[in-house]
Amino acid sequence: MAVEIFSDPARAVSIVQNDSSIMFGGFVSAGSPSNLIMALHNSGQSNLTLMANNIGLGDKLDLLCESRQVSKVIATFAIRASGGRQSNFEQQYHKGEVGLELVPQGTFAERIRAGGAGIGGFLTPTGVGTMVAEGKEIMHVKGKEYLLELPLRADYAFIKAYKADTQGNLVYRGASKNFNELMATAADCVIAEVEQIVEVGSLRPSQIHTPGIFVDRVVQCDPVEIRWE
Amino acid sequence: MAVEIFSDPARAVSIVQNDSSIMFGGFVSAGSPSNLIMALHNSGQSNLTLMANNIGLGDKLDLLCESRQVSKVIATFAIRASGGRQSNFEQQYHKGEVGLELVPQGTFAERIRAGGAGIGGFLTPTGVGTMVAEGKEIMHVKGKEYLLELPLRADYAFIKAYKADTQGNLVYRGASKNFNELMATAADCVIAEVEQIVEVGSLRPSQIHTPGIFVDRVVQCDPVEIRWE
Amino acid sequence: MADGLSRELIALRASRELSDGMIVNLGIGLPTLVSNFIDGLDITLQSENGILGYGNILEDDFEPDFINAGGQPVEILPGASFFNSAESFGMIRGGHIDVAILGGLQVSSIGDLANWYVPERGGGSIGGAMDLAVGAKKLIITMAHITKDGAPRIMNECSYPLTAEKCVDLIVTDLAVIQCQDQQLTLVETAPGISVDEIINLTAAELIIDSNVKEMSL
Amino acid sequence: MADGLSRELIALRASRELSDGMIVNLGIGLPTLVSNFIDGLDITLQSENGILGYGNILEDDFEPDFINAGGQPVEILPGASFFNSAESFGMIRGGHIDVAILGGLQVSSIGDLANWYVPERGGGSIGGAMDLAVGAKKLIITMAHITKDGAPRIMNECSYPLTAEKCVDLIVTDLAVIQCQDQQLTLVETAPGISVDEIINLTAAELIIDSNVKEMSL
Repeated sequence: MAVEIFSDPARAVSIVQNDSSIMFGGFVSAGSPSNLIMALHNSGQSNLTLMANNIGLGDKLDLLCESRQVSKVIATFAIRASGGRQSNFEQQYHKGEVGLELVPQGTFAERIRAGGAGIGGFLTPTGVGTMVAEGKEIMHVKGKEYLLELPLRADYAFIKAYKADTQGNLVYRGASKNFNELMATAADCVIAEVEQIVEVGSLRPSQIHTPGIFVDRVVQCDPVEIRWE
Repeated sequence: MAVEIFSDPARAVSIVQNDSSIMFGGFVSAGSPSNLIMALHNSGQSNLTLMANNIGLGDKLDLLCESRQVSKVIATFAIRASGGRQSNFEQQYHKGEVGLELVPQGTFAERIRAGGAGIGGFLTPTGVGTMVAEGKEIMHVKGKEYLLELPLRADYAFIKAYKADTQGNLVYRGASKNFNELMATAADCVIAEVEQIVEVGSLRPSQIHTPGIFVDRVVQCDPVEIRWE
Repeated sequence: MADGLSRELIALRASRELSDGMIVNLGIGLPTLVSNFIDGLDITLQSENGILGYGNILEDDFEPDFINAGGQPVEILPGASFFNSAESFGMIRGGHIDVAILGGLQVSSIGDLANWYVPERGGGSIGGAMDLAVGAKKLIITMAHITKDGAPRIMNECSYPLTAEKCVDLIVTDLAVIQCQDQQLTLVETAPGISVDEIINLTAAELIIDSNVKEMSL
Repeated sequence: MADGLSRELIALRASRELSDGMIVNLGIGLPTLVSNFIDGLDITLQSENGILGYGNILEDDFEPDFINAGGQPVEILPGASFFNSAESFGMIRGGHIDVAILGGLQVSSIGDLANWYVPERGGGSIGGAMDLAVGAKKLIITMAHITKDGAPRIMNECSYPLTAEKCVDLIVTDLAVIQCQDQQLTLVETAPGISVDEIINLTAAELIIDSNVKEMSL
């Protein structure tokens, strides 16, 4: 299961089929795999289920909605309560053209971690007594009420790291670990966009954030300028 | 909640009372807070509940049993199936003088993590159909059988790191993260033994393993030579 | 009736709840302004996207990987650390955050919070709000006391979908500071020029008037 | 009857199940010896105490923080990484380990494993065995075919407390290699000088004899 190194994001994402579920790392601008998203946009694959922290105006992921590649989104931020110009996703959502599962951010992170760690479910106090509890099992432990939340996995994870070595070991910069580090464990095929690829041994073992065994494909790309609107 | 820096392990552990529950990081020789254990041994506090990966012949923790300070142990390794000389813990256990809760290692790690992360319980396939399942709730999710395991917390955590800065940020070396990094989140009072204390700012933010907000007391000690028998 | 506090003054009043050694999470919007008023305090700011120990919002330089949960570039202070979202919410849900200051849409008489969904607009997102409301040791809500249409936001029961039940400890509005303890609301401070009766009239929940109720000192 | 395989030869035979690219966890005791036979293979060794990518056991230097789960000091190879025990068992339970090789006390006809507790001695510890048995994609058990008293260790039902149910994929003993698939045991290889009948006699479970059963090539 050696990692495959690519120089072209289009080649790296060419295995993605229609009807796939895909996790996207990143939190707004931090650690967003923008080159991979653009390559998927160009590939034209459709009926995709996206899992990402945020999809909004200015997010590259919204381009996938513009081109009608998306059937469902699982996210923590997707619809704004404030007015103003709507994202493509929002427009399609309000017309009932795409599905949405809105998840509290901590629960989203924990579900992905559970999916990667063989945990069959977990109890969280988050969401008790809210719309998020609908349809979920409520459990009482030591007098406290919890929701049973289930793991999340996907066919693919698109993630962004700062550096990779040639065995696929990854190091993140700043606040870009966010969902990238978790999603790397929770998909059947993990594709990482990185700014630099270095020789094995040049990353210190105690510095490695994602061990290479989790990563299937690595592609070196110059970062895309991104700002949130 | 600024961290307190001590130069003497005896002072650092002097807050521990009789009847306390204490987590001890370390896996055999790696990351064992030996100076803190010796200080606790000398303190004479008793009726303690210990939570640690291993307690066996040659482990410093076994000294706490020798001096009859221990009423219960929660561990993954405590009783050897092979013959030979017995630890103090084993002798007392076989006579019914100390209690033991034996936990699968992955479940032990996950229970401590849950205790620190506000997770009320989790479902694991580990232990299904074994003695470990006795008295536990069995849950079925998507046709698979799981045990509901509950979080672990303690009054104190004794941990060992390589370096601390003066804000209590910790860095571990090699395979010494093991339970140290988890226990740092799961006790009311966390006492860290470290080999070096450095100025704030000299540890890179992306290198820090345990943020200082988890740590209450830091003491610099020369490491104790330890080998497993 | 006099004007209520500006957003800045609401943030200033909220900042008075903070003290040395606290670990604090500031929500998006008004709560972010609180960071303008904590100079000189030894406070560690946590941002749920995975930073502990950030400082000022940076206006000029934009480094995409060094942002807070609102997407704003922030200064990284000595002693800061970075972590993933599961670790970040482990901190939050696990009770390691002393104070969270969030914006609010409605607060009920027993401290229920609604702050994520506006039914009239059919929109809203959860983000980290539900976890922060449940996990922070103390939850302070900053908001306008009434809606633009003049309807009270503090009411017997929230009409908007909840963020969390019985989670609010303190409400700081443009008109008042209201404590929420033991599922009761107590008016403890009034904004300059605002009377107790005005506040009672603009609040749709029973309000105990603290015997020491006083005007805010700003 | 001829002598069965030595511990080293059991380890050698088990090593033949490994191939390039695999991520492998070797249990304490006999399985550790497997690492002597993987030179030239591109295999990544995981140790549940938090190392991925270790190499030889080091006889001389003892660095307390650089040990495997058996407490032995190990060489750290280029590309190695370290992680905590929750992450390590996330890897294991999450299906990221291709092969685990563990010692065994008993294996049942449907692949149940008992390897942690010896009732006669009133002792045993679980360690990582239960998680590895449940989590590894393929589980290979190495053990003596019979006890010192001559009793079979492969039997219809384990008499010792279980480590995990229906988890074993392959058993390598001093006498035989037995596949465990679809809750059936199939004898696929015999040790040099050991007959199929001898193995049947020393096995207390129904054994299908593979049509291609052959002597191990060591």
